[in-house]
Amino acid sequence: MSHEYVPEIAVDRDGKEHEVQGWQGDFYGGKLGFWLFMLTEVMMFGAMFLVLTYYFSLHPADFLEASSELNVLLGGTNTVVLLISALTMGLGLLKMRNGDIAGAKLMIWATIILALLFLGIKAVEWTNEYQHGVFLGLDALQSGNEHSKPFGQILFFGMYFTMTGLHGFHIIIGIGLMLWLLKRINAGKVSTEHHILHFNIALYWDLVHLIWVFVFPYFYMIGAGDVVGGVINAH
Amino acid sequence: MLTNYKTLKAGYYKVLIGLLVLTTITFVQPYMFMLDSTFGIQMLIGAVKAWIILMYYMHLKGEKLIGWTVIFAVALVVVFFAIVVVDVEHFQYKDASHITSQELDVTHTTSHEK
Amino acid sequence: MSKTYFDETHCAIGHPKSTFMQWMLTVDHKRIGLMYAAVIFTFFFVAVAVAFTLRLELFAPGQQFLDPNTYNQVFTLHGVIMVFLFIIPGIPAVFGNIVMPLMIGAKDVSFPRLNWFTFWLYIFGALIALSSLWTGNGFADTGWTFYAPYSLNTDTNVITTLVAAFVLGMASILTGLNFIVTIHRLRAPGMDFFKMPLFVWGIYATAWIQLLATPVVGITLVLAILEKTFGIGIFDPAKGGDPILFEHLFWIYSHPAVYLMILPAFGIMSEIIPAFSRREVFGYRTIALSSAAIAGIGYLVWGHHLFTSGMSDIAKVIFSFLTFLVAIPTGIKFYDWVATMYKGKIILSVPMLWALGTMITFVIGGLTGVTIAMVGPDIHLQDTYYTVAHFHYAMLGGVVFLFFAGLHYWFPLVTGKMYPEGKAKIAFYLNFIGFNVLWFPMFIAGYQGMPRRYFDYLPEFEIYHQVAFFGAVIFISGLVYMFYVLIKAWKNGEPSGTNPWNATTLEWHLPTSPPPLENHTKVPYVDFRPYEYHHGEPVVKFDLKTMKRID
Amino acid sequence: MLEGFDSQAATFAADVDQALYVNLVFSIVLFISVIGPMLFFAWKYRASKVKNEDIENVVHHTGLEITWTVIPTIMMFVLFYYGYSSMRALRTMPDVQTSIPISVIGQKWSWGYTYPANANGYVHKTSELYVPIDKNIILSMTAPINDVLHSFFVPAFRMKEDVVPGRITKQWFNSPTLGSYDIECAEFCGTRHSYMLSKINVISKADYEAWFNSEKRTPGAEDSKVSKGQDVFETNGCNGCHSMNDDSIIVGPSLKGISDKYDAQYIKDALTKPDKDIPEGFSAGVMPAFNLSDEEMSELLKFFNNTDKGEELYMNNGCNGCHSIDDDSVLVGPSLKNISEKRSDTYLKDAIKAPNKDVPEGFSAGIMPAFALSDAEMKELVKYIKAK
Ligand code: HEA
Ligand code: HEA
Ligand code: HEC
Ligand code: CUA
Ligand SMILES: [Cu+2]
Repeated sequence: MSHEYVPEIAVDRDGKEHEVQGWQGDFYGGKLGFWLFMLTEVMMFGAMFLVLTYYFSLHPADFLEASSELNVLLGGTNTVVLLISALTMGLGLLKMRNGDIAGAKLMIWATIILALLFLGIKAVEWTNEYQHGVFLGLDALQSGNEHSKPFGQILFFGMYFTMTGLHGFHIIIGIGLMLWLLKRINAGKVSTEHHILHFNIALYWDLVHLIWVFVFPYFYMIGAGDVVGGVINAH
Repeated sequence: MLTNYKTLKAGYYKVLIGLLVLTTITFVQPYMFMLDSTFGIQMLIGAVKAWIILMYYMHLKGEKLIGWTVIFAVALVVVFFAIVVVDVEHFQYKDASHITSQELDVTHTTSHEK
Repeated sequence: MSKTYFDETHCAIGHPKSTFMQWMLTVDHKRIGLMYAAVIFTFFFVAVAVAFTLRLELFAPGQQFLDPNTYNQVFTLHGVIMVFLFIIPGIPAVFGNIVMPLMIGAKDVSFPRLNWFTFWLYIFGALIALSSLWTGNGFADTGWTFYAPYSLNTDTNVITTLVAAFVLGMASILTGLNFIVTIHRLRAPGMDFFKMPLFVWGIYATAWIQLLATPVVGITLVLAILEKTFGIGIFDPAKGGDPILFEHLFWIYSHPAVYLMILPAFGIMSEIIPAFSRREVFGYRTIALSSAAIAGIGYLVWGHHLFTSGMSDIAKVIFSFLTFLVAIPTGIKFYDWVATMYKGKIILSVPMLWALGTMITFVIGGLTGVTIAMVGPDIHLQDTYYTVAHFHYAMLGGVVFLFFAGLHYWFPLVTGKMYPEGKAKIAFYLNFIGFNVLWFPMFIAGYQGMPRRYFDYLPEFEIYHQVAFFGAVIFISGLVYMFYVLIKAWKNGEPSGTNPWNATTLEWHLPTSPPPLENHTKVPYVDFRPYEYHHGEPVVKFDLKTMKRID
Repeated sequence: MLEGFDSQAATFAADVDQALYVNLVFSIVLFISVIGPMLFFAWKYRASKVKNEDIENVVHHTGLEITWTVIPTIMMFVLFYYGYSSMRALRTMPDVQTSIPISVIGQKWSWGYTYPANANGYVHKTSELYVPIDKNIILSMTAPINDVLHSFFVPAFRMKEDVVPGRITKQWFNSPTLGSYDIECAEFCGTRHSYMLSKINVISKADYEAWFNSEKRTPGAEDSKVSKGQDVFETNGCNGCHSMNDDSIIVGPSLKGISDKYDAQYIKDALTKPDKDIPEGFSAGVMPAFNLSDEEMSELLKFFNNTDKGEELYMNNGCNGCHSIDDDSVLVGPSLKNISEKRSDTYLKDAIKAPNKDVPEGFSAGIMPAFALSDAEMKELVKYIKAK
């Protein structure tokens, strides 16, 4: 912006001075704004979980059946990968605030690599599923042909691909943001004094993690192990 | 510079360990205990993890305004769930309805005396 | 002559020389608001023309000049433009942008560049929506509600329209986000929440709805798009989905959306009534908090659109009950406004006329809303013209009328010119009479069983449609005349001065009219209530150079 | 015609109207309570009358504020009660034992009704409802699974409920007044939404019983001559989209003379897999698929072929005495089953006019008599034979 911000003072009737919150470079404002943005994500995934729960209650057996087909090992590895990436992200921010720019950059790189690892594992998983004929648009997930799975399973897998897909999309965006952040750090635009961008991207990454904290058990764990029988009976 | 860099860093590791422990429980529970209520337990663990992440990684502790906005949003989602669940629970003529029972014929029939 | 926001601006990228580029890249909230106004009213004009073809087609039973499919596309086009392109962005994007920062003494919104981006996102969404008119099999023919499974089966260009609605939703979310942060962070020192003008309260409550309700419809539209592309079957019963779930998700947003429309409009009402009664507003706190209450309860009542959908009966009762709760804070607002006129000095200028006219029309709209909130009657009235008349009374006779009230009220602020009082009054009467002639008969037609979205109808209803047609003609002449008067006044009206209405809120204490680039010369300290009058004169006076109080 | 709208033609219509009436009174009171003072103040305190010194900043009045919160709240509860109780009347299903259950199919763009089997096991299927007076009727409604939402709306009864594919929804009514009442579709369903009309005919109990125990198409007796095929055509809603009388296009192509253009197999396919082969100018996905029973299908084909006449000729001229047409058995002459695959139209005509000219192998000349039929008759007969 062409205009340089000059802090301003408002004077009341008693001549007391009051600092005016500037409309630029407002750290707390930036943080608040970003939190609000994240709330919209919460509502968005919340609505998807609502859809999921709706159909879970209509087709419990199908859901557990379908869930048990997912690969808990790969999904679980990914959970741990994300967990660690949240740590590296947090440490990166800590280092940034502590003035250790190089360390911060290292941590961001580490996060990026973990994120790529996550995507790689996801890709393996999806490929496996594709080879088993379970994928959006394939016969098994279309009703009315001889390969069709039952409704409940179609819905489960449909939501599974939609939600993990959207989550993966968020990871990709996150990687993009981190690369951009590195560029800004190199350009000196993000620094220990001025790190709102880093702060918000770290928040974003935690949100991505947070969503996975629910996505993972909802899809992978509900039908894992011996529960299938147990819950079907309970219903 | 942060004066308490060390303690903050140690804090991050502590949180990580906590989360790892919870994650482990997530993994083993369906194979080991309380098999009748896997879904509930899993979601409960998820909620605890989420709470930890929010409080410590996302620094919500001590944030009054932002904390309230988050609570408001989450409460709203919960209310949406609650009302829709009431509707589903009372879903009328469930047994006769096609979408709730996959045994019924999928194809179009003109004689629908079901 | 000192410089105004027409002469200079900040830009998002660089400092272009050409005036045109300066407008395209501007981040100034007033310019952005003005551009929104231009675009939004253009769309309004289009949608009105479209509405007029509906009325022409309905003039007599049988086919006039549209075929049924075109008719279906036309009312969808009308609904989509009116809702997504006109009335939802409407007041927040125009007056929220132009006036709200002025009212709280801010230099701009918190994220001016985001504001600029949002505007172009809106334009982008609008272009997508319009593009579906000419691509594929033409504009969607589903009605603005996109109910599954019809929207999943029709071969018209529903996907494009859904994408457009999604993009417009994003724009709406970002506007809300920007406003919440602005209101939290940039209020002038001393101005706590209960010293904010009531319009700001309206915008604030609205912003929360934009922020938290819009994502739900956003994801619903995404799911519908995925469903259309991959056939997942989330909403299509042939594939195991439940169409009623779609209705739930759609109305979880779209009901709060109607309060998103009306709350800023109520805000305008709360500005105009005290200013033209020359006295302090009655029950400031209750008006402010009732906005919040309406927004809050408004999240919980969506099911009143599903009373005949096949939803469970118990849910109908719950939703009916919750819906009634909304009427109470709304009623409190109305009584507060009326009480504000008590022992005041009522100046029937044009903005006040519009405001009082709206009282009449919106109360009709609201009370008929209460009729259809009663489950039994709604089972009869749902999807009839009674409902259509209800929501035109609420949206047109409520929101749009107050939008026009605001247009006249802030016209001198934005343009620095004054419009001719007499002509503007004639325009008001034409509008008011035309509107009532147009829509009142529809309550009766609806009660007798005239369903909506009907291309053709039983001959009994002809008389109502014909009366309505003549109402539409009067209404159209009124509207065209109104815009003609305003546009002409902008060109060669009398200069208005900075505070033509003797109003009290901060946007009337600017050094020039139209305002300069960064608004008030200095940020004032606010230790006063927004509508302080004493014997009909504003109490608070500022030295406009230093922004120190001089009263 | 909105017949009987004023007569509250269902038992619960009065409850709904009462709720509306209470609401109207309350609304007028509330309207006046807001607009009355507003107009009064606008006049009383008009600018020309008020001196600035007389303006008073009244900003509070606890009593008033409580009044205008509490009284409307109480009124709200009253209104809620009436809304709720009228809904109870509308939505509490009567005992199935004492009522007639009828299943309703709403589909693009017609209504079809299926009655329970009568004493003879005959199932009435109609395109208008016929119900006895003073009797509880339960409608159990759905739409074909690949159809869209519709809504069964009877203004004279004040009742409405959506018809949802994949779900069953129910309504009931009891009409105390004879008459014929409009049914409209109130949920948007596409091109012919506004033509998706039907009627409820409330008739006397005696008439109803007489009809119900017969196999007559409608209680209006006379028209029982309408063929079964036409019945299939109308109760399945084909007439909502296809014209049989002229070439006009309603939604789908006109089916006038369809059997001259296509053979039976094509028509069967067009019904079961409508999206497979789309005539030019029409789009896929509009026509729903129909699985008709074999009997219904052949009646329908008969109707298209208009082979009733042909059948009559076949029987009256004694063709059936010598030729089987339903199976391959040889009575006297060869079986005529699938004859159209072997023989052309002209061959068949010749074979009827001059049977001894060309005799198929294994049969001798002089057995089959020559028939002198008019051209039109000949055409009908050949059509009938071919259709089999
Ligand atoms: C600006 C938009 C707007 C507003 C403000 C409202 C306000 C209200 N609406 Fe409306 N509504 C719509 C826009 C709006 N509506 C639209 C667009 C649709 C149809 C969408 C579609 O299907 O396409 C619709 C449909 C709609 C339905 C569904 C109808 C159907 O499809 O069957 C219902 C049912 O309950 C309803 C109820 C209400 C109520 C109770 C209010 C209340 O908020 C009204 C409160 C106001 C008052 C009550 C008046 C003032 C108060 C007093 C004078 C005080 C004293 C009064 C009492 C105590 C009663 N609306
Ligand atoms: C803000 C919302 C809004 C507004 C203002 C209007 C305004 C009008 N609407 Fe409607 N309408 C809707 C929102 C709105 N509408 C919605 C959401 C639906 C439901 C769609 C659906 O079913 O999916 C609907 C449906 C709807 C129907 C029902 C269709 C059906 O069910 O078959 C009809 C029928 O007559 C109708 C007519 C009108 C008319 C005559 C006006 C008029 O009142 C408009 C009047 C205005 C004029 C006549 C003015 C002319 C103005 C100018 C010339 C402006 C000049 C401007 C500039 C120079 C900048 N509308
Ligand atoms: C919803 C509207 C609709 C209904 C109901 C409907 N049809 Fe159709 N029909 C169409 C359309 C559109 C086409 C053209 C596209 C196609 O073949 O699917 C068509 C095509 C046909 C054809 C092929 C015509 C040709 O020229 O190729 C036949 C035969 C036919 N329909 C018979 C019927 C019969 C018999 C019924 C009732 C049992 C029926 N239709 C019900 C819309 C309908
Ligand atoms: Cu069927 Cu509208
Ligand atoms: Cu609503």
